[in-house]
Amino acid sequence: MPDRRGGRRSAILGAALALLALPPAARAETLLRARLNADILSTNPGVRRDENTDMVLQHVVEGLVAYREDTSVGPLLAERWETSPDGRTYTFHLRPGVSFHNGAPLTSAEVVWSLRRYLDPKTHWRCGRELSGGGYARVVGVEAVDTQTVRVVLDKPFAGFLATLARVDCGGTAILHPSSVGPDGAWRAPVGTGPFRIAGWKHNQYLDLVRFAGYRALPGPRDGHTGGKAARVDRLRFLVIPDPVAAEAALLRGDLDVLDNVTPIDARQLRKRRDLRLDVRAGFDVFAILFETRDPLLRDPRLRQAIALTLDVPGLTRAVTAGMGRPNRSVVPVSSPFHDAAQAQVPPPNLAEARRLAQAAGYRGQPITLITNHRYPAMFDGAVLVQAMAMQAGITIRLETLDWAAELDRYNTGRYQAMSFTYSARMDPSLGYDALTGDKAADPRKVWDDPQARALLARSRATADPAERQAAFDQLHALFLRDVPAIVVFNPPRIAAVAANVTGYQGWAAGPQRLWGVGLR
Amino acid sequence: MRRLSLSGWIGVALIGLLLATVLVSLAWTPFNPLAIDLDHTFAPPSARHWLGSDEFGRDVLSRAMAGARISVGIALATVAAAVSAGVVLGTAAGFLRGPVDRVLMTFNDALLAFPGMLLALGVIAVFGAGAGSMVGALAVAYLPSVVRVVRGAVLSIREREYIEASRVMGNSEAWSMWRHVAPNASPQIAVLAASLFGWVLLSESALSFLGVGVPAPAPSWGNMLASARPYLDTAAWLAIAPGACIVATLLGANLLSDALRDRFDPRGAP
Amino acid sequence: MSGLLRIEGLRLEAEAAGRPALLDDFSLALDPGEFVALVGESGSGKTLAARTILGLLPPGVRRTAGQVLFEGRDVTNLAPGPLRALRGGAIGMVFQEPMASLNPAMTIGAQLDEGLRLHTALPAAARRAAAIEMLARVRITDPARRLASYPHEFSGGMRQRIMLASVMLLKPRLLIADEPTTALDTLAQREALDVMAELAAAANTAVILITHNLGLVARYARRAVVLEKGRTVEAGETAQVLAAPKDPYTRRLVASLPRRGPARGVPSAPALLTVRDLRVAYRRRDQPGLFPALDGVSLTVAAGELVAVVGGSGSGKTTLGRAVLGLVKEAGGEVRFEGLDPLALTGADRRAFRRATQLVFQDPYASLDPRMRVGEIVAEPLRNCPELSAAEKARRVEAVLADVGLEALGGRFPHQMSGGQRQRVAIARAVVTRPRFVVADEPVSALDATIQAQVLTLFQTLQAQYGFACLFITHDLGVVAQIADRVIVMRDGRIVEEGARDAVLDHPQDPYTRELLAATPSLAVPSQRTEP
Amino acid sequence: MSARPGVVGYVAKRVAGALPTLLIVAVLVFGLIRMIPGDPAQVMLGDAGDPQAVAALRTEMGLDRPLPLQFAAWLGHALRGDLGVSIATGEPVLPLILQRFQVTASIVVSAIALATLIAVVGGLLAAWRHRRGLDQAVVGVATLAMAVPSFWLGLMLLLVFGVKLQWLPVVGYVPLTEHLGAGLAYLVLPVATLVIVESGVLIRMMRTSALDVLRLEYVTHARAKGLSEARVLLRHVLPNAFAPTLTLVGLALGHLLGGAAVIETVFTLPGLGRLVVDSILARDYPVVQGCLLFAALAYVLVNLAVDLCYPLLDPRVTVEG
Repeated sequence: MPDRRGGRRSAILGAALALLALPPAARAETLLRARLNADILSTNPGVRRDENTDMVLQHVVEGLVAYREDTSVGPLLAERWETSPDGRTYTFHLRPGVSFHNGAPLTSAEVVWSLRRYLDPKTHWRCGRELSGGGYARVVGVEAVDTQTVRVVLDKPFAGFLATLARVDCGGTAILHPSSVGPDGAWRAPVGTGPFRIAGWKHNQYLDLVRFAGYRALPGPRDGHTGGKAARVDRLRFLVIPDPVAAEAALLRGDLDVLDNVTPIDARQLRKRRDLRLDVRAGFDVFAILFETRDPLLRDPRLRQAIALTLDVPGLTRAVTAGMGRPNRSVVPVSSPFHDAAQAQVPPPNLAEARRLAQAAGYRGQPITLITNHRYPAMFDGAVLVQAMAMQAGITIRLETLDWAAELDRYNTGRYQAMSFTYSARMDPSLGYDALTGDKAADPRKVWDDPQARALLARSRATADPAERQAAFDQLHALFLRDVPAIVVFNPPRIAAVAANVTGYQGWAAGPQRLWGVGLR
Repeated sequence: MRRLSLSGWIGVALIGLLLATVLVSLAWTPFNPLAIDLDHTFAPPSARHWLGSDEFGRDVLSRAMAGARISVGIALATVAAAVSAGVVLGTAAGFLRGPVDRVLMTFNDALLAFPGMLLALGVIAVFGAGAGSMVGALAVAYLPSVVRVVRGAVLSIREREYIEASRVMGNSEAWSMWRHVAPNASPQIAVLAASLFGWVLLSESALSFLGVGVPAPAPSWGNMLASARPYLDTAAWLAIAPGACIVATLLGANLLSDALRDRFDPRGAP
Repeated sequence: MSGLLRIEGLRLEAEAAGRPALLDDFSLALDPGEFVALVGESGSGKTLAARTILGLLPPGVRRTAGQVLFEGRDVTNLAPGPLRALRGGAIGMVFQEPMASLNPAMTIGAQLDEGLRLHTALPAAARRAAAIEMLARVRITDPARRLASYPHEFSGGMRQRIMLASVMLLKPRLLIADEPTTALDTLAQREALDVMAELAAAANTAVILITHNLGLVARYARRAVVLEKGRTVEAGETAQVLAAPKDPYTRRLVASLPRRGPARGVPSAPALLTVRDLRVAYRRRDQPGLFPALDGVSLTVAAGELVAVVGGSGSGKTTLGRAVLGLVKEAGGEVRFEGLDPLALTGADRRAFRRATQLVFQDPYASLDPRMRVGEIVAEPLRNCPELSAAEKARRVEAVLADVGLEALGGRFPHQMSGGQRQRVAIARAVVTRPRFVVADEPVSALDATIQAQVLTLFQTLQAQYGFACLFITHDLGVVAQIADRVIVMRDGRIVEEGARDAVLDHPQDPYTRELLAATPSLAVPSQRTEP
Repeated sequence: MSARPGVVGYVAKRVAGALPTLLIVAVLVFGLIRMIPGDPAQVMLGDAGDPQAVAALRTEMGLDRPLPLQFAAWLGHALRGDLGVSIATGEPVLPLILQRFQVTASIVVSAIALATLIAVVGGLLAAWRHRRGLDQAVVGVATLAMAVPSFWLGLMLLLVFGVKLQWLPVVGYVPLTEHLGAGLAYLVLPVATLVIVESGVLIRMMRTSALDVLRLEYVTHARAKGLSEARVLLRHVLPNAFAPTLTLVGLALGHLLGGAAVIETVFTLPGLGRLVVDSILARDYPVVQGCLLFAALAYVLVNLAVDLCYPLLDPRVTVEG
């Protein structure tokens, strides 16, 4: 979009965002403005939450462990930990010198209180089920060993325990000061240990965080959600701007400093601007065409292979993501450390072979309905291109555009032939495969109901040894390409646009915007 | 019969052009409107692509032609459905009067009080996007207005003296309805149908613009416009062509309905 | 010559080419205080001639020759400003349709005030006083209070007098009255014109009365100008023009006035229709309770007899006509046609009753289905005659069309015919089933004089030919005189007088009948006019 | 004009008479939205929500109770003015609607008012100059305006005035109450779009009825009184010719107040129409139900207001009739 002149319009947008109603900030105060596409649901981490809530609260509260940049789990409030030989007992040693926003030091008492609160069903913690009877393992005990040591006991070994604690949608299992809740247990406000604390929340307009002077960052460089989390600005403001176009306009006028989640289409325009910098990462989301393998027509893997063979995967990726996405045929995202050479191969289209396979499968031009939606342009455009590419090999695909909720309903009930879909980011390839793989009869969401795949998936989960896991993923990938229960096409890019005077912004493939370590010139 | 005015001729010409385009598009379009060409995206209008190409390299002219087919088909089917149902219900209300009328009209008023666009949106959400549910949704959205007009026409014609004359002759109400009310209401209904064609076309494109219209990849003018929106400043031709098609068609429909109004009035234009 | 108005050689043409001139070589001279009538039927150009004086020609009409001098000034070339000063101030105009000549959205006070404020410098209080005084002079009771009323709260006659008041308030030197009373009943017409003549005389205002009613000309105008199709065919002293018309058209016009024929010796026949104590009440919006339209009416009509029902607007005569045909469901009392109650009939009896009775409406345009051809319209009642074959029906239709003088016009639509022809179609439709009883509701009052005479004659002929009995509803005693055997006079829903035609017309018993008779214009020129 | 004694009673009667209409609307809304597949629990949990989690959330939201019970509870609260809280955001629905309604209303009301003004002036002038150049020009422009889809016109205006000329902001919204000048700048394009789109039909209606009135004798009478053409048009033609246009104005206003979803989408305005569309997509039942009920009520009230205006234009019409 062309340059815009003048401060008048900036003033206008300032008013638009209701800034004029605020008390003027002190002259020396630095203010960084970022966008929320919807207001956060609550300040209660891991309980009443959505992605926005998770993202904002990552700046306010911290857990014992968290994800590192490479999606492995690293220490945060826990300095280190030991696992018992039977894999059931975890002993966490707290990092000394950490204090809560209210000045109280972090001790094992708060950790025990926090974990027990989460495990209480009345709390409705998002990940309560995972760590109770219904999940992988049950927490049978949480106790303080001394003021700096906490012990957690599981009923059976669970390799994913730490990863679960680190999960962003679990609120990072944040350690809170008990004054976060009232005497009746009702939620008040988070008293955490993060670099920022909440200073003001005007519903549907903005949310203000201010620097927590007493913050003690985990030493070291910025690393995922773990290290180098120091605040570099005095005040961090999240403006609620639902409309993406309005948000983009705000950025162009200088009323926003950071705009995360830019669509590739918009990024095409923003790329030309000299007062902006784009931060593009190959994300952990997975775009795929899902098949219902019990469908009378699509149950034959040769037809599914045929469709896969019609796809010009790089071309499709380029068109849908404006050249910013990474073609990828593997369930393992390109940014994952497990994405090795075996995963990286992208077979070229082969229309003749596709025709032959379809023919062999007894396909005679019957229409295949591909469900898509208008909410997410990438899913829609991807479906349109898949339709057009399959047409070239004589395979008739009919698009059915539903709204997102209706498509999700079909996804959850398995009522479709084919579906254009994007899996949200899953840090661990096991979780990625887990989203796809399983017993269709028990869980209709699963697209890949194959005993061999399930065995391999179990193997990848049971061990913590990277080499062993890598082998399992490579085998899974080979099997996946042969069976084609779904066609993974690309990992959508994670694009942020930041103003030129913003320093230290670093996007992260695995997560939304992180505004610690970000300053203003 | 009166001769058509200049504007009437323009209306006939525009609608004629539209129908001709529809017929041609059944047999031939410059390119396959669905065929992508990822190496030639965003081509400005040229000798190869007269109206340019879109974000996937599809030919805009071919898509506009195919869009005419879809838009016109949906509009015609909707008008037929809304008018035939509306005539039955409106006549029943105006003819039977009394409780039937009251119940029908209360229900009708409720539908009228419903924003038509949102009603259509709801119906489409229930039945899924598709030509069929689009026709159903728009027919339901416009039905209340048709019922209103037809009922109004029936009630007003009922009060004319020639209906009383028919009564004096001993004719039954049904005969009066059939022989006097229906022919005298039919011009109004024809004019209504012509305007309705325009409105439906407009609503169809608006719904497609909102993203709940004709299912992709089939082009309709509305969804062409919707997908052109992000490229407004770099590829304006993508928005101009389908918009111009809608304007020309609506103009044609409106002028035609004006001409019909003049022509059907046996007393001639005022 | 100190003439007030001189029109010389005026020619008006339609803008569309190829049409004959609407008005050709029209000249007229008028002295102050003089009363002239402009006589002619629709399309004669009389209204256009008058409107030229005020520069109020409708769009599409152009003056192509002649001039109009008002007090020596040519008004056809005036600039808008001076022309507006002339309008209303020096020249006033009263229009035909009292329902449409007052703005329904303004109080009459505001409308009276508009002209005064524009043309005089009077203060508001004085204007109000003048308006009240003028309303009183046009016989509006309680004028001060009624200034705040809206036009729809007055009757047609009152509205026309209010129009007069608003025009005469400014004491114009010339008053143009364009068919001011055509839509009024006889009594209201008399009252309005009397008031007009009185006010004009008092203010020494010259009057141009445009009318097609020769009776009015005879009563009010000193001079008359007769127009036919844009040409002046005769002009002169009223008495002379009417008593000894020279032009054939004037002669025809004079001859078309209804005149009393010899009383028919109607043989005493059995009663076809008997009505006893008929009552009909309506709920009216502006009044609480029920408004009685018919209040205990009893009458009989014998076979073959023509009974005229006379009365002013609102006398209930139209309701009576509808009620005896069983078209008013809310009727109380007793109606018997050949001994049967029309409202109680069903099935074949009902169809037989419908065949035996017919109705002719006042407005032939509204009563004919515009989308049917004349032949279909006339054939439609024969649906109830199953004993006739299709060929017989066709023959019957043809014969009836011939009877009404419309041979060969069966293929036309109503809008392709003149008003007189349309009324003939309506009459043909009424008689095609050979009914024994016809209700004719003011069938000629919407027609021009010469056409009216023709249609009346036709109606008489057909009645003689087919022998149906008839209830003939009219407000025109002249028409009654021409055709009725018996007369019923109605007022406010009751019968005030009833009797044989000559008895009622010559020896009226009821004061209302006498008033009606006095108000009915005749060609007898009043003596005070002949000797000014 | 002073209020007539029957007006209050009439309004009460009309509002009461609209209750069945509103009830039918409520039932329709409730039934329709529940027929749409998918529910808010699924939307909130996305692809990560397993069936048990969805079911648990549904229970928490009260969506697993029988529909008639849910409807009765909702209706009971609605009658007391409580439209519930948004499932997605937990905000109370009524304040949310009112906040969004301010946006829609400020645009729609100013656009319709302007369009009416244009229609009155244009229609009167065209009728006054019947079949002359001015008339033909006005009719031509009005017919063209009727043929332009609002969303396309909006896009084209954005392209010209926002993107190319950069005179006006492209997206966003400032409430007028917060900053008058800035607020106006954001209103210009959406209002202009609506004015153009809505004025076409109004101009033509005004012209037609003005032509009818101009043929009547009292207009000739007014001229014969010597009144100026301006006064004839304004005092005698306008009041008597305005009623049919007013009816159309009422219909347009009634429908647009319920949400101008399309125009709000084009100009990214946080209005009521967008709220409904977004809520339908998110299956935010309380918001959808509240909005549509509100829209129907707005429609009924606007039309009632129009009915109450008729007696001001034409004293022959009484409100009791």
